[in-house]
Amino acid sequence: MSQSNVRKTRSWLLFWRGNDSGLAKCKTVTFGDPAAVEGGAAYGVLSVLTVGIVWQLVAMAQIVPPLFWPSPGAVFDKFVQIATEGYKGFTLFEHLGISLYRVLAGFGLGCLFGIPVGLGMGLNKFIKGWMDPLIEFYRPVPPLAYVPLVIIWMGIGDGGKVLLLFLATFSIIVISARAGVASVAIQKIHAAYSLGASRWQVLRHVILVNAMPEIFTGMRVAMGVCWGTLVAAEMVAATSGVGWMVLNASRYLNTDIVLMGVILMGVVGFLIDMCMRKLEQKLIPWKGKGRG
Amino acid sequence: MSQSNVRKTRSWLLFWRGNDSGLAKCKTVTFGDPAAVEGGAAYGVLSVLTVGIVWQLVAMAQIVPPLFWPSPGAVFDKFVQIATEGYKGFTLFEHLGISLYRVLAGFGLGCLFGIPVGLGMGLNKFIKGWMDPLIEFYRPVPPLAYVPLVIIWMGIGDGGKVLLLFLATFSIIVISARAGVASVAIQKIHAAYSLGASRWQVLRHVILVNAMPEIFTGMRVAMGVCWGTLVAAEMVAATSGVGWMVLNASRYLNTDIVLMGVILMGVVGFLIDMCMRKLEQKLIPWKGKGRG
Amino acid sequence: ADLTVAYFPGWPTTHQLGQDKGWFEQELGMEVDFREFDTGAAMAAAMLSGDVQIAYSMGVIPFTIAVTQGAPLDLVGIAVTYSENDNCVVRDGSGVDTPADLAGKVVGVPFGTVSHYKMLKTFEKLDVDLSSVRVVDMAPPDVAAAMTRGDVDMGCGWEPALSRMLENGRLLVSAQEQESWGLKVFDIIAVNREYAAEHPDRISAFLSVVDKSTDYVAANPEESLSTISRQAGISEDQTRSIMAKFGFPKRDEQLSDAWMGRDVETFIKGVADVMQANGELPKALDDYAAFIKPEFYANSAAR
Amino acid sequence: MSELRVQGVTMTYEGADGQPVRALENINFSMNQDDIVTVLGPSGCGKSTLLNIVAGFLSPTAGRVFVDEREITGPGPDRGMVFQHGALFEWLTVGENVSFGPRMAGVDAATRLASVDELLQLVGLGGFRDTPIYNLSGGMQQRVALARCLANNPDVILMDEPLGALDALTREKMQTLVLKLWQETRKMVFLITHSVEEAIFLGSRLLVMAPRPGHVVKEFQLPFAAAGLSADPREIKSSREFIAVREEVLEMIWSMEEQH
Amino acid sequence: MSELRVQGVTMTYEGADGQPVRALENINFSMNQDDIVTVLGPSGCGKSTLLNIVAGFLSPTAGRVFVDEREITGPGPDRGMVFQHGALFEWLTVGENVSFGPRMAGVDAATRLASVDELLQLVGLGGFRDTPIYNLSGGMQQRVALARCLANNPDVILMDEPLGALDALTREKMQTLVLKLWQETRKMVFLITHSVEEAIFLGSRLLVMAPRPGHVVKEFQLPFAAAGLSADPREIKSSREFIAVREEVLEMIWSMEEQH
Ligand SMILES: Nc1ncnc2c1ncn2[C@@H]1O[C@H](COP(=O)(O)OP(=O)(O)OP(=O)(O)O)[C@@H](O)[C@H]1O
Ligand SMILES: Nc1ncnc2c1ncn2[C@@H]1O[C@H](COP(=O)(O)OP(=O)(O)OP(=O)(O)O)[C@@H](O)[C@H]1O
Ligand SMILES: [Mg+2]
Ligand SMILES: [Mg+2]
Repeated sequence: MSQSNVRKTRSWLLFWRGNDSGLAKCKTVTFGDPAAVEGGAAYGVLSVLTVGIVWQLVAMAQIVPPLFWPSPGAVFDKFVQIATEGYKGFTLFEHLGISLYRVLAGFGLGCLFGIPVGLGMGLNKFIKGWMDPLIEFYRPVPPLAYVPLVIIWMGIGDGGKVLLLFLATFSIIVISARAGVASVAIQKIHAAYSLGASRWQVLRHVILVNAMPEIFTGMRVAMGVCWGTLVAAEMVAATSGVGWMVLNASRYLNTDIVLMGVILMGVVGFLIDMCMRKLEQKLIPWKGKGRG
Repeated sequence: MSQSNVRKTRSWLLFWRGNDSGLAKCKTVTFGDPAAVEGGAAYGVLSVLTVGIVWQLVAMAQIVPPLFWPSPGAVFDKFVQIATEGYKGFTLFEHLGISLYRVLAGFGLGCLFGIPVGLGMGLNKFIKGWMDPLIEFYRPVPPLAYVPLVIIWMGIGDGGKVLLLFLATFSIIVISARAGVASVAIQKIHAAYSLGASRWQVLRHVILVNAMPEIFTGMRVAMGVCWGTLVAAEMVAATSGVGWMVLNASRYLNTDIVLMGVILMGVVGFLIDMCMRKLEQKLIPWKGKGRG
Repeated sequence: ADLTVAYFPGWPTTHQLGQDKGWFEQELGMEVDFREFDTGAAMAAAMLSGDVQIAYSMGVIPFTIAVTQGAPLDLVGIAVTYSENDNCVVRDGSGVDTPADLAGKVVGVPFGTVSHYKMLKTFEKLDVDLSSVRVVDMAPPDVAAAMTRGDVDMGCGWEPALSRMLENGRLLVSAQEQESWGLKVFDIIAVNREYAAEHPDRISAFLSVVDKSTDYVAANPEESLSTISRQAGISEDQTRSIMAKFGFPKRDEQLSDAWMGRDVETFIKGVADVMQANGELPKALDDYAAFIKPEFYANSAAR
Repeated sequence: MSELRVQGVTMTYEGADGQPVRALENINFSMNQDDIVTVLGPSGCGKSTLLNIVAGFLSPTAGRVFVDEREITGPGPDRGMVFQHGALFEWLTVGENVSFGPRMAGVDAATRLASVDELLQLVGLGGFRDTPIYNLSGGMQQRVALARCLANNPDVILMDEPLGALDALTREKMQTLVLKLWQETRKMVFLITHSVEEAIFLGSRLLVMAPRPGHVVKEFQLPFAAAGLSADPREIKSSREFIAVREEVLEMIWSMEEQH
Repeated sequence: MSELRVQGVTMTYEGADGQPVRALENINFSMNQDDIVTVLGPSGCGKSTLLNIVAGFLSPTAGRVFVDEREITGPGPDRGMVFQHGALFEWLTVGENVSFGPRMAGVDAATRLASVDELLQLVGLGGFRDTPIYNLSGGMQQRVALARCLANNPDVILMDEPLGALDALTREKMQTLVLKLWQETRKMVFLITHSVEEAIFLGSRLLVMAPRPGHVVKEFQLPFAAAGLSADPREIKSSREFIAVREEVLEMIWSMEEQH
């Protein structure tokens, strides 16, 4: 057995037991130590497997009709079928693409307007006072409640759907950009002015950059909310999109497609969040590393 | 003019100009100073007034039919009418009460299960590994996508509605409770053990209390999300509730009631958040005051 | 409640008189709860969960879909026939004068409903190529709103939204003409099979109250109108005009060949085949006779 | 008569790159009642590791630690801890922090109250029993930490840079308090510091440590702690003897330090 | 020849309860090229307020400040700042932090690069130009702060407890660096500190302040800064003259201090 082989086995074991470093072994206090719960991804594999098996067993036992409880196999078949043949005129890939396009459009517009407004609110008493009640008021309104109004006001094009997603993004981005401005250490501002920076340079090179971690956190939250609002948006007279697919399938009592759609949305939402995290690490490596 | 009179005028002025303390006057750097945007609530009054006036003017100009743009007066009349006569068998107050009951039930259950699970995930590698993928997966699924499944599985009672709100709450509370555990300074844990505390006492008197601020923040977020999910929940075969009222009114193209409902939900959502903030200040006065 | 009945909001039917007068409770000797539902699909889903035992005025299409998908439901009667209250409206100024003009236009219709089916059959009859129009899935109130804005050129749906659509549009094809093609439109009374098997007497009792209500409405039209309009949540004028175009067949007529005796089964089979052809359903059943149970209505007179 | 005995303690961590880090190598010493031992050494020489082993938070790779012949296997109320900061419970008042130990042990409220008042008097926080902890300055918080640890009546008090976060003037006052507590309670004290002056002034014995691997370079027996309360601290620190020791220690430390 | 002149500066804040807080009362002094002025005084005596006024962040209630006859009305590149911590831009590398001022002024990249390397050499951070700021220790970060402020070639360097967050050994090294920079660049330095030793060691002039209202109690002219680089710092600090001044200053400070 070669040296590298040993190491491999060992690191696999480490993964399994949750990467117990030498340290964990010498600690006497583990209950309450946050470091003690690191790792343990292997249990996750177990848990997913268990859920899958239980699901399949219940389906096989036929306790409930497949209409209520489609088997994992049936759901997977639907996935393959819709991925290859499509659903109501669009392939699964196209449905996903259309939904992603809407989410990205609403999200992009929300960022485009939200960041300047948030920065303005963080920097200027007048803008803050003016915008504050409007945002505070519309923020807690459920997006779904707008749907009837959005149809009346925006019609049935992609405009209405994007508006809904825009509204969902906007307030979150505004609030995070504003918090980002508020979080700037006054010493940084003072230092920049003392180094000869103009107001515009302070805004561009200190305030905006300093607010980036907060803005990015807001963007991650907003992206999640957007994805959660997608189904509501696609209630608005859509003919495509994964959200619409789920709603439409439910009209035809295609529980397997509904379940497939739900799982798909979960997986895609999870992947989006992962990408955003990676992006964050790449774009904002200094996050959480400032000293006050 | 008496002394106290002078002071009153002065503090009113302060409010108007945004509570310029003596300090603000002597600062030369205001652009970029987060303290410089404090106050300015008076502009908020202005902004609300402006919005109201523009709304009324557009309505009066009859540019768009009232179906699209009911006047503020019409919306207010509806409010009074529904508050006194009720809507479809329930007064406005009852609709609100039913909605609040559902939100509180879902929210309460979410906290009841979410806090122990979150604490468990923060303390135990096994629980963490097991629950993590399940929560990460269901979290990004839009609640609306569940609605068809919830009807089939839970029926049309309040159970389905509460389940939806529970799901919305649960993941948020779990994640915040877990973060709360992770945020405990290891010195506190060590100190507690050194003072002779047992595991259970450490959990109860240190870990749980220490996680309270984070849990409470999670609760505030969850409450907001619950309120935002209410309309989706009340799509499930409801006959009452503000969310249902909005949906139902939209079926009859009663735009004024829809708008009234939207405004009402905004206001109530805002009030709930205010109460939660007050409660937080009262229950967790030490929030943000630890020294690492 | 001991018994929960699903119904459509804004849909003025005679049973609402019995509902208002408490006849159902009296006759069945138990609490009867009436629940509003948006769509027949939602009714079917709720019946699957077991919380709803009877659906009054479920659309034929959702019923067909549900049973084809394996839902244990049965058809026990016809609730209401309404060829004129469910139709397609062409917007004024849309430039559609003849069916051929529909090519490239936008049509709003609630998918998986009678309106949808009717539209498909009408297109078939008028030789409109389905792929040449853009069909959008929308609830009727949304269709009405979108037509006001000019977003859709033709909209299909039922009352009360249909009246709204007609305010700035006209019918594509009259109901009489559609009926002459054999295109019936009706809502049914569906029951949860398991429940009906356990309590056949309750179903029959329920049906007898429906007929009693229909009789009362015929005898006291003005009084009934105001009661029903209140129950349905629409104005008396609307109620009057909608109900004028409704038909409420009673027991003997229902049991005849025109309905449950023969035609309903043929009709449902036809619906299922069309939907299969359009890819709305994976596979139509060979025979729908098993889902039609006239015996409950037949027994209702014995009471 | 209490005694703390560290016997052949060795500690090897697994470093980030998998290489072993020899944080401590064969440490031996013992201390008795009346000893106040200070530990001085450059960053990374294993001071905190040693203290954590004595406290029972870490079990050493080799070697054993005894308190009065009981072997240490985990934390316990016989060894009180004072950290640099962050170990007070900010959700409790000053009094509740101090009585935390007795409360966990099930002591009744009245008894607790009496001892809390006494302890607060001792550390000079007479009127602050019901003040929230977060309203105190850093120096006052460290007084609370001392009182809290005394409330359990431990055999040894272990302190890891207890005064490291205080400003110079507060720090001088707190040094006097530490000496006072040591002399009045006659407990063993084990105190880690970065300040050469503090180590010499407070220690009846001073251990100077060096890194790679962590070991004790030299032990000093010093007279200043015993005299600290009777004479003026500033006079002691300016005395020829004090400065001589300081020079010697600084010389040792500078020769070890080769980092930024 | 640069000159900084503070003329009758008075500062009154509005306190939380609406009562005026007299932070500074009629402060007068001036400093010239070659002066390194240190300021010592108990917490709350107005040290930071004075520095903020000189920096131009606050305008005084009364009085004026001049640099070379130009009256100060706001911050500017003629007065460089070094804060205790938190003023570096953590999103920039060491080199980018140092060249921030020149970049804002529009200096081209090549020129910037050359001066950055020179400055980093000066503060002893030769190879760290492309290191992210957050990977440096506290002491190294303060070196960057010094270099950043020098890059603008200011007339005065203003420092508010620049070494307050460092551990004792690092602090000693940084004191030597401050003296070296002062002597090599011949800039005016105005430095606030809490450490009596540091104030005496670094100041060619030392202002001792007292609170309520903030005022200068006494000014010392000291020889240690000038000698600091040539002789061994520890020898200077142990010298009889140094200890004498220290005793005098400590006496003054202890008599003012009546808080915890
Ligand atoms: N958890 C750990 N895992 C790996 N190595 C560690 C760990 N903790 C400490 N070390 C290493 O052990 C050595 C001793 O660390 P320790 O914290 O005891 O030093 P210290 O003397 O307390 O330093 P300081 O004065 O900075 O507090 C160092 O080289 C450190 O890098
Ligand atoms: N923004 C402010 N508003 C009101 N009072 C203030 C403000 N800033 C400082 N003060 C008061 O002015 C006085 C001087 O404060 P300053 O910060 O200048 O003291 P300092 O000598 O720098 O103290 P330290 O050594 O703690 O830094 C104090 O009494 C302080 O409470
Ligand atoms: Mg240490
Ligand atoms: Mg200060």
